[in-house]
Amino acid sequence: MAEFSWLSRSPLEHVLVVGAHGARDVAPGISLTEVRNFDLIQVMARRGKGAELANAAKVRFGMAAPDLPKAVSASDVTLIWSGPDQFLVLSKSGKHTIDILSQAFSQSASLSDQSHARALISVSGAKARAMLAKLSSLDLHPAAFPIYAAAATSIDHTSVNLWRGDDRPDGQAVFNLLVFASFAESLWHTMLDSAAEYGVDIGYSGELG
Amino acid sequence: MITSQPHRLTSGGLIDRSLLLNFRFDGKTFAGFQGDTLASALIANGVKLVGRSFKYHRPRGILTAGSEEPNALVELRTGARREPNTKATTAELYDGLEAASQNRWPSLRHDLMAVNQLFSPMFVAGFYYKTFMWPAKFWEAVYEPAIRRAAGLGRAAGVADPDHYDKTWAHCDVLIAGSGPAGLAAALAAGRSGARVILCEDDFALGGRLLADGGTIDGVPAAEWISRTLAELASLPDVRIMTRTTLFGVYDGGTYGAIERVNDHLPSPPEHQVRQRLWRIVAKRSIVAAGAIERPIVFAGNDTPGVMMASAMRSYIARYAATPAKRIALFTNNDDGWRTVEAALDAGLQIAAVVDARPDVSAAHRALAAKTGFAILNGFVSGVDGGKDGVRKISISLAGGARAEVEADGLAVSGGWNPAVGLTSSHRGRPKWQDDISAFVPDGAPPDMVAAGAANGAFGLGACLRQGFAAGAAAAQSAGHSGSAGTPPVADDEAFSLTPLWHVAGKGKAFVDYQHDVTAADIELAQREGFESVEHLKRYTTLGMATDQGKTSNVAGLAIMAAISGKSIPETGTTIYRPPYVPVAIGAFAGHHRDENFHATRLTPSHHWAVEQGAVFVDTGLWKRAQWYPRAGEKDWLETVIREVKAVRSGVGFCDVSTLGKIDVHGPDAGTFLDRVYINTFSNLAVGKARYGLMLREDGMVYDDGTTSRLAEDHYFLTTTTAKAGPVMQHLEFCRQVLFPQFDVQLTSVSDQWAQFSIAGPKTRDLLREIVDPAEDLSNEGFPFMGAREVSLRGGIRARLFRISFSGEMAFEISVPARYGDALVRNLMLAGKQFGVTPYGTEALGVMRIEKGHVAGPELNGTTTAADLGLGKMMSTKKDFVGRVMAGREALVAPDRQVVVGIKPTDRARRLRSGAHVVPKGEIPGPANDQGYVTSVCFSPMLDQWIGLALVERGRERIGEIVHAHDPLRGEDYDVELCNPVFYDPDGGRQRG
Amino acid sequence: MRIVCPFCGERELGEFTCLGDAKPLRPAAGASEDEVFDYVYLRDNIAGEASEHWYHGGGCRAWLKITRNTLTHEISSVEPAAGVGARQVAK
Amino acid sequence: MKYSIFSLARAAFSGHKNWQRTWRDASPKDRYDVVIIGGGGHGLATAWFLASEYGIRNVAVLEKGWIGSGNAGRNTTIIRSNYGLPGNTGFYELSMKLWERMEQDLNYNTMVSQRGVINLYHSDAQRDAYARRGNTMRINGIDAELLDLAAVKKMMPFLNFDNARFPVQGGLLQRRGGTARHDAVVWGYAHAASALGVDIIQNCEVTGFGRDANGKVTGVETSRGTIGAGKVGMAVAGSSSRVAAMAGLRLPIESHVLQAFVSEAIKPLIPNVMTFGAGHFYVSQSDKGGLVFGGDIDGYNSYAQRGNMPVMEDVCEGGMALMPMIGRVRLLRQWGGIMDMSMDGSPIIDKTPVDGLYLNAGWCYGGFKATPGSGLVFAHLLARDELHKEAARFRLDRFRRGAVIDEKGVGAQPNLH
Repeated sequence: MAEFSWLSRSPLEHVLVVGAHGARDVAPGISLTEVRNFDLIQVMARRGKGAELANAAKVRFGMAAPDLPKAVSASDVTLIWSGPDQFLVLSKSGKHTIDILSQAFSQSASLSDQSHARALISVSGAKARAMLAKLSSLDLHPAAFPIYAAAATSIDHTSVNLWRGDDRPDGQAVFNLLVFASFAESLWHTMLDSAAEYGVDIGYSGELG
Repeated sequence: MITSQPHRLTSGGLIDRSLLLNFRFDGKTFAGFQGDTLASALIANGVKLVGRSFKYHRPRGILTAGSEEPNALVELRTGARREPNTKATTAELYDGLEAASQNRWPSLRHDLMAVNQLFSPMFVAGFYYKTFMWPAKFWEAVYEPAIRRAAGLGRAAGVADPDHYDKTWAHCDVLIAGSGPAGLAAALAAGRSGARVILCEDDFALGGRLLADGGTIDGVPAAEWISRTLAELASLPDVRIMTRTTLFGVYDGGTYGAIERVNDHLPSPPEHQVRQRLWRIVAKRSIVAAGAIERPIVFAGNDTPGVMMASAMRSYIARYAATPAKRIALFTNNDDGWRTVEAALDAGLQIAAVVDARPDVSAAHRALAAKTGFAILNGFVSGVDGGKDGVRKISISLAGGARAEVEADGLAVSGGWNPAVGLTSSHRGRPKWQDDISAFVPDGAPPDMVAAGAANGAFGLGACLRQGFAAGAAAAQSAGHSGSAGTPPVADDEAFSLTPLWHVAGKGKAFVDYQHDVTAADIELAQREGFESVEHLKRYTTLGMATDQGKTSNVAGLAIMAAISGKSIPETGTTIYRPPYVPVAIGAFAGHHRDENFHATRLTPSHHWAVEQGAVFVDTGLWKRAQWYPRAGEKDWLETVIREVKAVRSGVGFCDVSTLGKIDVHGPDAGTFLDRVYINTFSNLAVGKARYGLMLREDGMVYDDGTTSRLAEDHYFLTTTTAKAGPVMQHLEFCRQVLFPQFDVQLTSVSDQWAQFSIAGPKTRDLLREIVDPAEDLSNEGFPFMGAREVSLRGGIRARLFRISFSGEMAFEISVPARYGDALVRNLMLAGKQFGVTPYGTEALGVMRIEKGHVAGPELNGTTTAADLGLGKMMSTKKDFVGRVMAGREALVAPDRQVVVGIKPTDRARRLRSGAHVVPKGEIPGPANDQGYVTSVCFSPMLDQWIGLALVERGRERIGEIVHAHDPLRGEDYDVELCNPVFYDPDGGRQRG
Repeated sequence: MRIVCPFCGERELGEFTCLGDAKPLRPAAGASEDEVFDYVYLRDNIAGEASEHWYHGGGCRAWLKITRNTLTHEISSVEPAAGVGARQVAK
Repeated sequence: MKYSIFSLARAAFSGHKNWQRTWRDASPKDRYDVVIIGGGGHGLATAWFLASEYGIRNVAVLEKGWIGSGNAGRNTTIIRSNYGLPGNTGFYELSMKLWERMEQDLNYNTMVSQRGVINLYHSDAQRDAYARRGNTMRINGIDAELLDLAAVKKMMPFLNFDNARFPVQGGLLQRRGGTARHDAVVWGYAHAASALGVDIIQNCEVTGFGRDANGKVTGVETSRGTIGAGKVGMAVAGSSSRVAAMAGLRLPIESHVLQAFVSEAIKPLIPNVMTFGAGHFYVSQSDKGGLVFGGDIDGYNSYAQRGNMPVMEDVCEGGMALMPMIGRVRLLRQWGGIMDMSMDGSPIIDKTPVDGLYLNAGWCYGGFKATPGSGLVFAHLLARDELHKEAARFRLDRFRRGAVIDEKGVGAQPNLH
């Protein structure tokens, strides 16, 4: 009997090249980092069960799930608003998998595993807003899109979830993007093209930070 | 190196004399300075003749100093970067610039096409509508090609644009167009108030008319005020000043279009940079401070090189230190024109005379004339002597009726100013007439837009500052910023008096639209022929339709029309103003989306594995799908596909079907909900089972099909076709949220979560047993046909298995979380080696579905009913579902509809082709007996012949009938037999086995 | 055009798809062919303020009922469809 | 006055002082046999055919603005008869044949230019669909050729054959298709109809219908007074629903905005009319040199006659994807027209349930090419009270019966046609 290995392969694995990209005569204005392993569960309230879901979420995560376009974080989980009566649960190390959450929300919500359906990319750097403006029609000005703001939106005609995490230690804003896995490689090219003039530093991490 | 610039002043101007730039025009080398435009550099070099007109090929010189330029159009750059119709007046000079004149042959000075002038008595407005009609065939063969060659201006490169473009977004509270006194004052007020401000300036320098006209603001020279103001604006956190950026359009909801010429001032963009960038700016308020455009006066010979707008002439003198002429005459009807006299005198140039149409020239101007020693002639310029080399002499009709002549090598003309109403009128708002300046001023502007300064008809410097500042403060306030705007800048207001003058009647061609060669006589002719409406006038004479968009000609044209038809100018009205305000490169609107980036590309999880296998891919929507997997030695695709099909039907193969749309349908009412969207029933589907479903549009036609499985009591997993994945999701959400809000059901697209493969062939179970956990029962009893459930794979991965078959073979579809898709396909290859497992592509998939008579895209073409597809019996009569009622309309249930049927050629060696039509055997094909067409064909390896599906009138009643396939496009005619569409294993034993 | 999604806030036109007139209501089961025909095919096609179905497919996937002036493109109200639910952002 | 090179030369000697009005400036009479609402191409063509073919000359054409101010004056001037469904194919070919003789019929140069229309295909499925359509054309006696890649390359070497996202594989060519000068078509019909006695009345807006006790239409109320009519024909694409509503009718039509674009004039670059099969873009080059191009409708109901940026970008993206040589060519003007989008994408030419009122509507964005054909069949209907045989399927009740003519196969959703 053959030995099977089940290597998990990120949708960006083929195309992501660690290191510098684009203009070299300037300090890199953009950092692009892919996060490779995460659990991502879509949670949608059953009809009229919004309040029940909110309670269950509070019990499960120790914080209220966002009911407005925001992300909320605890040490091991980020809840990202993704639409009316729905949010995404982003976590690592198997703490909030579909099986576990299905138990927790069995009465109040419908869940779908999206852990493999998305690629997770974070964009930061002095030129992050300038680059994202080429892709996103949202106003990402600090006053309009503060830390933990979230949006279900489109870039390059493709649906994404975009939210701002904590700033980098150097004070630069960090924008996180969940993009559809099948579009990831194509969007990656588009992002590199948009970022090239600013100089890009490309990397990835195995786990959520 | 060329250094001589004979028409350059030795001092002054906003040019950098330390940066000498060489450039070529029509092959000749010249020099200019940093800060020049191509036009100012040509002027500095004494070049007067720069172009030829559209129709008559008349010699033309530079008329203006801005984007309203009708004459000085050049082909800029060479090779793939050649840009036709580039306005020399806005093209920034750079070292090595190459430009060529256009629309002339063989050369600008000796243009043989100028022969057209001989025929000009016939080439009047609209002459072409009255001739070239005989013989009928001659239009395309003779006349039109000749007209097309003669028309047009510059030549496009004809090869792919090598430069890149991008598009971006910006957001602000207050958007300002123009950086003249009004624009800068607006930015100051809005910025100080705390608003987010974006100011766009077309020019590469900030200041607008201040750059040429100067003045005193807040007690300091304009230049100093500009730099102070810019320093203050730079200190404000949310003020962005964009030069080389033109606001060109206003769209709904406060969205504006602007074009930034990022690198047009360089020979080519630096690496990683774009040539131009399209901005989509979302602004709460906008202020148009785009200034005004000086208007010509229409008189005979007004197109002679050396005749120039007065403001342009002083721009060249004061801003660029370039002298268009040494001895200048001015023809004006207003005070502003006189400023050119002052600028010329300041530069040490001679004034030949001032022809002022007004009897009452101011005392100050009279004193200036007396002091300097030039004459003021009350009258009109009625003719110009000169030609290619410029103006020599000017004829004047004096007010008293006498005539005069003045020698001059340049004639400055000022007919007054037209506020730039293009942006404020871009929502079809019509500007209103303002008598004191005899000009149209903005009215009916789009919501949240105001005009200020000259763009609003305020021509004095003080007024521009006041209006701009007030507009900026008000805009910031209404956008929610209540900070203090501080003190407004102050300046005096110049006198501005004007006596309207549009047209000096007389002999000789008097041009209204220079570029399109529309004369005053053409307008008279149009009126005579009934083209009195300004829109008819425009269309009949082409007035205002040239690349300058009528910026210098429209108002004059309608004023002349008004005079002829005895109406006032406001009664005559304006044409509709259409965006863009300046012409914009098409490449900029496309941005990144060209070539392979035109649309995004979607890849399945096994894509890179398939690339390694040498697969040939086919575009299916945005997806790249493996079409077939050629092997060395195979002579063509058909051989490959036949191998793949045979391998499946005799052994086992697999195909990536991850592109199918996949939707989780959750909730207690999921089944009832599906009953509404499918024609068949799903609420009674057992958990662990799959069912084929068909959905209709509300008009009763088939919309999509796919299998849906019930994975839990409250969880269905629905699949759609690849093509309809997005639309079906939208449709289902519409059903959920709008049509049937009473149901407790939730929908989530999980298309990208699952890598899904169809594994098919008699050895499917053998292969699956290799990779599925041995504890899972895959026997016919343990996992019957149409079973669906989760299983464990060896190694601990969980997968879903669906016992469904598109190929007609014993088959399963297996799905694993997408990041394991690559591993799964490699493991299938590994595990399947002993069974000769064969990856197959969409082509083999298609062959097998045709062999099985399964309908797909070509049959689900949006005009077929369930019954047409042979699936009418699936339609439940016991429930409401989308499309049910309309599907019952008489024409949709008519007995003579075209329905799906199989076809086989009577000659087994014959190849079939889709798109052939079906007519009864023995009849001559015609509209009356056109009974259908072939939808899908393939070579069937199992039947060893071509087979197909067709939609044929009453097809199912005619099985066995020989009909005729008629394919005139490909010159083929042959007989085919109508047959059962299920060609292979009609009992379905194989898939159940 | 900019549309203020009740859930997402103001968004660009490109994120939305217009389906058309929201006034016709789908007849209940058992309606006659004439009634359904009217619903599917006939339109007031108003020149002025009209009620329309729009889909925020490029965002939160909510179906919206939008009152929009077809002469000016001005939007005067945006409401979620009956089956959306959930809290809306402040307007 | 007869137009010809000779009359033009003669006029030149008199300084063109003797030209007459192209059409008479008529004032409304009390009553006409037929009143046509809408002074666009279709309305004027209908009047000309009524006068010239059916001998009905007591006809008025009422135009609320200036003639040709609707879609006749803002389209991309394409003529073709490459339709694939029964009902459309024969009708558009009838129209094409009328284009081919229009200049001689009207003594007006409408610049009908049969430079060829090619629809490019980028996939096997698209090729098969075009093969079906091309064969329909051939069966109806219409020219059609299916070109392979090599033939397309030869004809249009400037397309992107190197790195296209959706490479061109071939095309369906109708050589007899092409363009015509849109305004000239309006003026030509006005000129010829006026000469036969038709009154063309501009600045005359219809505000209501006169009806008798039985509900029959007896005339129209207008901004220039009441005008009696034996029959009233509507040819007001873009305003069909509004005018029909005055007679109490609801139509299977929505109004949508279609944008069109023209570039600066350049020397000849594009020889024919092309449609991109993998995006929304079609283009031709006018005799004056501008690239005239367009794409899809904006997608929302509109009477505003202007569109928005997403579609403008989409169209230019299509253009650059197909032929990246146009990157540096500048877009000069953009405009929007109101399209009568019908529920199946095909027109309606029929009597209405209101006695005496006749409807010509629902042309979607394809009305220009239909101008002469529409004029003839509508005149036939008005004159004879029967459907012309080539327009027999354009019935108003076809939606109710399910006999739709849906070339795109997208159903009762106008913004998808």
